Amino acid sequence: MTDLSPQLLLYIGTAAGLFAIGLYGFIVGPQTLRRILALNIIGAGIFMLMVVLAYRGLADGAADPVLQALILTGLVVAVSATAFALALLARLKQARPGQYRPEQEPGP
Amino acid sequence: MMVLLLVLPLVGALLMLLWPKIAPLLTLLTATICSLAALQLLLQVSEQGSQQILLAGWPSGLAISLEANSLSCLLILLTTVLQLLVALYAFATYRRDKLGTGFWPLSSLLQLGLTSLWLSRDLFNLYVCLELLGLVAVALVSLSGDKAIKPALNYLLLSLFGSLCYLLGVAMLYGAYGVLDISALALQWQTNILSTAALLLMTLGLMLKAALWPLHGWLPAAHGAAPAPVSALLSALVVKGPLFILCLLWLQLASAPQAVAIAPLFTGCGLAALLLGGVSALRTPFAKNMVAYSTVAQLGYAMLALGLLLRFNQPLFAAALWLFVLAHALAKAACFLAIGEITATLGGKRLNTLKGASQTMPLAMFAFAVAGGSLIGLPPSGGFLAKWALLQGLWLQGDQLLWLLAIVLATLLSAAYVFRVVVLAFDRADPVAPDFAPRILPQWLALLPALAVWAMALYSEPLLRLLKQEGL
Amino acid sequence: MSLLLFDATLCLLLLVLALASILSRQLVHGVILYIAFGLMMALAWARLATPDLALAEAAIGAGLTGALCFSALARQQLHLPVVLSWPQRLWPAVFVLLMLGGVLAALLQLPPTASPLVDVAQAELINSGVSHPVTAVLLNFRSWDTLLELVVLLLALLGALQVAPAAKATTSWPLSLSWSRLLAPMVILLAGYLLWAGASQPGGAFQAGALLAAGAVVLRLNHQLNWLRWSNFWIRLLIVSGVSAFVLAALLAMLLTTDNTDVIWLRWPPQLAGGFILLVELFATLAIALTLTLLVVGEPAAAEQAQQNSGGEAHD
Amino acid sequence: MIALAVALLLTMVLGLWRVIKGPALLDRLLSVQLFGTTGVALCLVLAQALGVSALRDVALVLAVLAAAAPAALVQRLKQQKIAQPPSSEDNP
Repeated sequence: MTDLSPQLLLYIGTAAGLFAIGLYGFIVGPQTLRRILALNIIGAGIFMLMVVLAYRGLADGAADPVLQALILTGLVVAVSATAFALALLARLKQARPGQYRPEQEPGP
Repeated sequence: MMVLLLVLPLVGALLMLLWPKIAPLLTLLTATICSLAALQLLLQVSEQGSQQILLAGWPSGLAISLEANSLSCLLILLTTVLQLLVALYAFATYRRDKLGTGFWPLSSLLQLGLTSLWLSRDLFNLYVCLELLGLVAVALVSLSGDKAIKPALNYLLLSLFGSLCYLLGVAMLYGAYGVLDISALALQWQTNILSTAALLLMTLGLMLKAALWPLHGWLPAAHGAAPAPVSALLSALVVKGPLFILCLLWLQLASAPQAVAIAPLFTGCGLAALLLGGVSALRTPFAKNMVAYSTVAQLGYAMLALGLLLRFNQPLFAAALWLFVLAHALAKAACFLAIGEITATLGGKRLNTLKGASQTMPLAMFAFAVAGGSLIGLPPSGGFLAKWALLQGLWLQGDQLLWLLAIVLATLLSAAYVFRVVVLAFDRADPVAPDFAPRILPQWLALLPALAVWAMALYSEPLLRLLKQEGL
Repeated sequence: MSLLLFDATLCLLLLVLALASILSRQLVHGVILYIAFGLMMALAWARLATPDLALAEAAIGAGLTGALCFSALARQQLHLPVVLSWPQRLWPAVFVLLMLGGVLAALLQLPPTASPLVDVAQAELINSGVSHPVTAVLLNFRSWDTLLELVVLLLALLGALQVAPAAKATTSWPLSLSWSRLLAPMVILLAGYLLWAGASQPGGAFQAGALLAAGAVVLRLNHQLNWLRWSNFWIRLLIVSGVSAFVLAALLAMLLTTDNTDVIWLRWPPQLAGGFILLVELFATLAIALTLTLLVVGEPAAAEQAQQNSGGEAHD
Repeated sequence: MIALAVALLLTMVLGLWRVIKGPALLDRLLSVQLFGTTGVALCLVLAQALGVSALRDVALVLAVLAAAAPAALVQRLKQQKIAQPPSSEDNP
């Protein structure tokens, strides 16, 4: 039903699988940090799909440079967003002392 | 001209980061110049037709293409003018409201993101613009400090998820057709599982980012928690960005069978947004959340118009769609600034703080009432124009009684939540005492967009002509 | 055949690590599994012969994400494992499986042909000023994307600095300190090499910047480089210079091409393109390195202030 | 050459067991380190097998940085003591 080589199919399947795993993690959570990880896994799946697409129909070893550049751009954007999300998360934990136990509290 | 509109806010933001002290003045300066440039561009385009540039001078397909048609120009003008207005408001109040110095460069970057989004016609470049817009919006929301962190984080995560869905759609389309330029893509478009799935994924992501019902859950908290000038920018402009891309996709790319198949989804979601969003606005006890829920409801009109446009392909619906966007942007900016000013002066977040506000702050209350009139759709406001175009389109299609009924119901709901505030404000028996003497200038600034939305009626002829011919 | 076996094992490892990272009961384990997953992704890029990505992923996945996640984890109180009831797990799973089915059905329709842009890009490569096609796309064909991407990175830093909680003072550890001092020159050397190599082979601004940042993060965690902070004007200037050098270069290029009739935004003059790109990349590398470093370690000034303010409590 | 790569990958599969099962946090961390070092070797082998010399640069970067994450972790562990989580499941 398709003309793609088995290797490409394997990687496309993996990419879709990573997307699905990330999606599940994003919906179920429950911790925010885990949802951020899940978003990164979704991103990894999408980038993998794009890499695999870059190899179709070209001579051995050649890859579509446009797609590779898009992935690099996407990667930077993903890292930036993740870092910002983590900073917000850190602030959230600090803003609600009820759920956060500061270091300074005297131990037992 | 296009380049100036893109470069100026960027350079301004960079300078503001280096020298934070001059940031407010610099923002006002760039916003003024950009407004003039946007006006000039609009005049140019309406005379000479749309302009297209291929960035960096490479052949079409390889280069990112920008296109300034009359709709894009109108939206750019709206963006820059609102930017200027909000900057003025922020300038007048930032000491009192303790708006962080971060506001100025961020708002300039917001302008950059929006302008490049309205101009871009490249799927991946639109993704980058979307991300830029999402991050800047979240950073602006988090200016409010501790109480805004949770809504901001929630907003960021959902917005990231939305962008990733969109990116997957882009990857699939590039995999299928090997181009990213929308016009080039439209030429080779085929109706098959692949293109449908890609469109649906992108739609999911964009609906999430535009807070279209039923994916609107994050909006009231985020817009409610943000500082007043930020809420005004977010509600008026930021949610319209993803909506614009959604329209680009379905109007320019999707084939007729796909468009007809998706139309019921959009109209259904639009109706649900109108009714349920209106009910939520009526029930919330907080003033700013009420205005935010009203955004959810009003976006329902745009969805409805989009769905009907896809279904019937009638240019009146395109005009209605963009008139709603313009009228809502102006009216909502006025509402948020007015409510923000009143709650700041009277010192409370709840709606009952507004009791007797017509006595203490008549100008701001007047601004809210005037903007509310446009939200309801009272003639001859911009909201009325939009609704009139919608009803006219429905009339031409004939036998659409059910739609008319739903629109009447939605109008009643919006009237209910607007009058709820107005009635409270005119209850002069025992007004809430202001924390400090009300200031005149910010109230005037809140009134300006409200007056502008009524002034839209004066230009209804050229507006309708522009929007009908463009319609994307 | 054995290559297929290799691929199958790699894919299996990736999926298992991702799944385990999502499903692990404790958050700490989830993070560790995610770091392992990042390493494995770098290997996957290597296997797929995309060294540009492998380099970026190695620097980010192995270096920065780990540090970022652990910083986040350290600030978070450990949750006891959360046990979800089965409907909480079942309905999302059903939804995800439906989605997966749809996406897979669509992906199987993908045509096996390459994009027409590949040939166009190949044909225009000689006019781009660089010989590595990915760099040509990033800094010439689609430079507007890259410029906006740098803005996004800057924006993330602005947002993060704005919400950054007062960081806690850390204590230095002699072994890790001397090790990081040993590491620093190697990192700088390697980053310079990657940047230079970017013109003709895989590598470039982002990879070099991420690598530098990873080195700087390790040093910062050991209380070196204390001048590296946003409040320092020169650092701010360098961070902003990534975008501003780009814009200035583009404006300069516009001035230089006035003899032509059409002046086009972001077009480099063909004979000078290589120089412009190198210039833009150089500043972008520095800016990326500083931005990523500050994103990971936060503003040190706050930490020291907090230390002074809470000095008394800290000794409890 | 590919067979060598497969063998290296299989050692990682063995490492996977420790990463997932633990039982102690240290076990998991050390196996991630193992992933890093094996990854360097794998990159070198792949560079030869696929004929992509730039993968050697990847190996170089991995070798320099594979220690960065654990360094960051150790640094944070010292301040937070997350090495001893409250549940008993993780103590050997």
